[in-house]
Amino acid sequence: MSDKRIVELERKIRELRTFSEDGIDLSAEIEKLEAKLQTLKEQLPPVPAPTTPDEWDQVKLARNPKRPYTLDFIRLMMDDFYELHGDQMYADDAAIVVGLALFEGETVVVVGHQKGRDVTENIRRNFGMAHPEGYRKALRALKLAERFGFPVISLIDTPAAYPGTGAEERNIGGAIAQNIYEMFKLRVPIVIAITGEGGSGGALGLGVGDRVLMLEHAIYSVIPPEGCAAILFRDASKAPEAARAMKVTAPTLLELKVIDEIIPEPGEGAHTDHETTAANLKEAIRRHLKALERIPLEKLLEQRAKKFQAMGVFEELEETHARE
Amino acid sequence: MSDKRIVELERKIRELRTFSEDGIDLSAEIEKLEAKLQTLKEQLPPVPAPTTPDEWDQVKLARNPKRPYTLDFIRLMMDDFYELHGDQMYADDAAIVVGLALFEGETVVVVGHQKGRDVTENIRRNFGMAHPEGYRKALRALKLAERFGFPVISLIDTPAAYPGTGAEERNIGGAIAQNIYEMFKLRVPIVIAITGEGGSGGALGLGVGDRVLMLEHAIYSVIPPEGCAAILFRDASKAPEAARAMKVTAPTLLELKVIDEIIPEPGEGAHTDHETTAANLKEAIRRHLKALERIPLEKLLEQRAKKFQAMGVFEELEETHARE
Amino acid sequence: MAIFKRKYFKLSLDQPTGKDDETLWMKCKACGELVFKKRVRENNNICPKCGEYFFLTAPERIQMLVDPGTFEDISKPIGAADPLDFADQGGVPYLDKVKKAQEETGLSNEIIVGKASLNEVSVILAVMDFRFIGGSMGSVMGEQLCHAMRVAADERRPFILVSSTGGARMQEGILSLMQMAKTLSARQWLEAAGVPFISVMTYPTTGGVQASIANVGDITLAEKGALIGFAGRRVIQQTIKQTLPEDFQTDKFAYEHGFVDRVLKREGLRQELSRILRFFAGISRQRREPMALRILNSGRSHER
Amino acid sequence: MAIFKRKYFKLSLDQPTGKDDETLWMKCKACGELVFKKRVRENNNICPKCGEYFFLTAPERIQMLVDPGTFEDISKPIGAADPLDFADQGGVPYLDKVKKAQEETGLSNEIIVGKASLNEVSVILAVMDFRFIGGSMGSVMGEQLCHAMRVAADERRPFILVSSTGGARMQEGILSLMQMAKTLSARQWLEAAGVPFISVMTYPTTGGVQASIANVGDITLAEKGALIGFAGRRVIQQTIKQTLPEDFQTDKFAYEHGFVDRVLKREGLRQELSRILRFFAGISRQRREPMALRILNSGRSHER
Ligand SMILES: [Zn+2]
Ligand SMILES: [Zn+2]
Repeated sequence: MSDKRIVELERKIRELRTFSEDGIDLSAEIEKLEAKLQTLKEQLPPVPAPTTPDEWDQVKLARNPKRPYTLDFIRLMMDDFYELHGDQMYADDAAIVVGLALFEGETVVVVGHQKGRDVTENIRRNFGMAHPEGYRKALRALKLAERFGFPVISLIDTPAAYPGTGAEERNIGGAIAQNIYEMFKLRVPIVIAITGEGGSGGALGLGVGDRVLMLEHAIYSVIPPEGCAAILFRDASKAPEAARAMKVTAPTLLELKVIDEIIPEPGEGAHTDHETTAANLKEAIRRHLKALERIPLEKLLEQRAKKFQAMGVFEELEETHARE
Repeated sequence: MSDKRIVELERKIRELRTFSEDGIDLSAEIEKLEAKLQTLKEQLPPVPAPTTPDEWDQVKLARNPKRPYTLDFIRLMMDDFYELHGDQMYADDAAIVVGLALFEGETVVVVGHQKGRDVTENIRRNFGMAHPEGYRKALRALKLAERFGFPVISLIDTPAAYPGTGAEERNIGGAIAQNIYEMFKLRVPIVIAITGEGGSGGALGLGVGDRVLMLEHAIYSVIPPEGCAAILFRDASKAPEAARAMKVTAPTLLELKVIDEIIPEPGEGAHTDHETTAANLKEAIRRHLKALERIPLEKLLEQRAKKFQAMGVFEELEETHARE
Repeated sequence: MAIFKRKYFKLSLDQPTGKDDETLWMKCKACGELVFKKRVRENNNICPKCGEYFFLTAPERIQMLVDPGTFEDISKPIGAADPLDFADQGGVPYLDKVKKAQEETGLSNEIIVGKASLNEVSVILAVMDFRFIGGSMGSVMGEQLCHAMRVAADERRPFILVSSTGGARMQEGILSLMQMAKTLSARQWLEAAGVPFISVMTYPTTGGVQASIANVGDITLAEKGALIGFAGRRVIQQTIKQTLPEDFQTDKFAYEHGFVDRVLKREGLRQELSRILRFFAGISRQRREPMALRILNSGRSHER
Repeated sequence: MAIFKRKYFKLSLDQPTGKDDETLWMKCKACGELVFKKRVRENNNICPKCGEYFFLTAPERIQMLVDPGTFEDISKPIGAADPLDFADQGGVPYLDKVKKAQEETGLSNEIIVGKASLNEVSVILAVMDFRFIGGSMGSVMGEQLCHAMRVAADERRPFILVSSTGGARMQEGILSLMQMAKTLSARQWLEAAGVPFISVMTYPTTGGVQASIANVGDITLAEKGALIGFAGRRVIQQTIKQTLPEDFQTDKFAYEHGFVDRVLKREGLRQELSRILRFFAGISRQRREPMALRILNSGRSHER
């Protein structure tokens, strides 16, 4: 944690310097802090061992093509899965799969992104990047769950919603917004699990629920690291730096209360042992569903809203009426 | 009504003859009936004056391009109309208009088909033949009405839903079915008025409500007369005969309880006096809305379902267990 | 004049239906081979040589789907009326047409509704027969469908509809159009009771039925070879003045455009329905009340 | 160390905002003509010569929309934090960037929320300022929007959102993504209270805001010249490796594809909003309870 104190101190010094530029003399204060900073730096072990793994290594792990995908998890966690197709309006989007499943003897509705494992399948699945009709198909499945009181399990693994002309023409933003909104109103328990890449609005479009779980080496980010690098660092190849800056891994997300639990992965990662990974996830989903089913529906919806209402970090400030 | 008795008698005679062919001798019975038929025919006035106008003349009147269209009715009946556009998914279909309106000082939602008055406008409005996105736009407006408790006024004037490839590709049948179903569940009063052509499923897609009114010279049919002629008479030019056979005009529909009230048209028809026509319709809608608003919501929905449950004519038969 | 009173015959699967045809062999119109009729019937009316699907009558369809001996016709004893005094081009009155269809099919009307077991799950089944005036929906079909949905809702049994229809029955004019609304108003009962509705579309499912009850299932299946659409090919071709693509309104078309959950082979249909029903087996002991029921139950006290 | 405690300034439309610029004339970048600045300002920041829309700051937008003297800033006194210790390429820390934006705009944050009268109708208004780090949505904007919707629901005043944003604030990482969900969870309050939500999309309304709160209005309007879309042009071009059509993601595009109810000229916006609000004037005396309220009120007693 020394690192953090150093960063903090450095920021304060910078801030004081700005004040100085405004004509206020704070040099004594600054000097004091700089001395403190020096001491802190000297106290640090020469090569500090990172407590959390490197963010970019995690990104690579989360994208490992041998990782279990949604249909793998379904096969390993569910007793039967009956896939449903189509949004009943335009098309069937294979980048999202939805269906009825038997989970521990109970019927659930599963929705999730689906990547392909080879070129042919990836073309069909569009690398797990959904079009609006994928989200609309998912909404149809969510409404089916609601009609019959089936709990929902949502498995998230997408680089992003597809950035293409057709997606824009059919209002991909609107489809995602609609799903997020409807998931807040859905009158059945919802458990989310980020299993691989949780990319941007494309992930969140299936991502509102009563519990949000995350696999140990999964990532979840507001924009893919390459996108962040291209915009903020003006260089898409700086994705590793962007990933580190955005902090896309499970420990940070747990600390920020964006997720509720980290699901451990076996050995080197989920790709080395699909069975154990799925068993770990299954155990957690089972446990959470059991807890959720005891909560009265109105309270459940209230808690779901409150959970997301609490997300965000800002400072409470002192209010003044005049500008200086 | 003598006509009807003759037809009935003729049918019975035909039926008896069939029995005779089956080996049963009913010739005495048949003879008696034939005598009766003869008497009936002689009693008839030589040229019976038709009590209802010719069906085909009505079709022509209903299609008169000078008739008031939905936007004319809105202009003449409402104090303000704010048109809303688009299904938020695919397109804005100008063959259906929807919006908020002030009706007698109260906010209502209006949906309706819109024909064009000249070639340019008809191309834009597709002659009032809607695509799926038109019905989906209407559904959006209906849901808006429900959210705010606004009553709905639906004005029907379409030859049919558009029979084209795009419409089929985007599930026009599904869009119509969805609307009909949702209109049964919509928790606000709905008044329907068939103002011109009520053509097939394209009309019914906006046609479920608590009251169904019909202008005097409007028509309402399961298929456009030309379509019926092409299929049943194998000749589209036999549309007049088909119209007469299907009975598409207001008096028959009132008798069959498909509509609740006929709104009189001035002079030669609505096309000769838009103002009076709209005033007549307005008065009726106002009266019905007033009555509907006094009905508790659950009862309203129950009555709406029962109204349509009662539609249909069939004979109660005696049940036997063995075939003869 | 009791002699004019028509009688209503319920379907029994033990009795032969329709005109009996004594030949033992038939020629497949697809592969041209001579095939043994009994073999064809045992094979779900599929050509044993080339796999061509032959037409299924409603009784054959039911026999194919239900556990032997479990089917009970629950239809209402009603028959078509002719409220419009309708006669077609040849001057043939509507009711004569109905009578002819009854004679040719051995059925009382164009839809059979009944209770049955499907792999030991108790269901309500409604099956249309295309031979009966194109399986078109008039007042009788509308009433039978509503009756079937009422029973399904009351007894909390899954509702399965197998469509085979050209659409609305024009001979009943506007009343046939109204059956679209009537059947959809009844569909609410299923939703309110939390009863699943599986819609199976076969060749053909078009017109007013495709634009109403067949299109609002919780799950929608298409049988291989199905024709699914609202407007007729000919009408569309006349409107757009272009030839239509080969796969237009086919099962593949419906699937690719997202209208149906799956396209199924006929021989797999029974197993597939049985598999789907397993997911709804717990409906009656479900902890959470279905949505619609909750809405229907509420409201009353919330009027102002 | 109270000296580090940042202060929160609420917006007052009577005070000048931002750096004052003393020149009286400006050159229009569209027609190249020299135009008198005061004339431009009086003309809704539209070039009096050619009609080009110049950029509107949030205070300018508010001034343009509300009745003079009626605006009251109701924002919460909160400021951006830097939970991720985020620094961009140049090593500039996030909070420095925020501070710079505050200095340049004279605003405390990227969104202003307040009460005001609009043609004598009392409303809650939320207006984004694109100058403030691209009007991007981070934790502060999310919280201010939820607060505004809470007040709108509690006081049953219509809620008007004017978006001008590039999307999520990447510097807050995942928390900025979560603001999409957070604001949508608050949107329920409006629905439950039967309070109308009018969303106005201006240049630009993209990314995470377009895929959340801006896209769920009861009525959605686009200002002429708006840019509306989820993914950025550049990203799409790189993905599909084709040049995009000229009108891609324009106001016209959004209208033709059915996303927005209308495209409005800036000068007509105030009148149009006022006209829309008339339809909702009776909300509080409506005989029928809004749907959502009824659902929220029910349920409780219907658990098993
Ligand atoms: Zn063959
Ligand atoms: Zn200019």
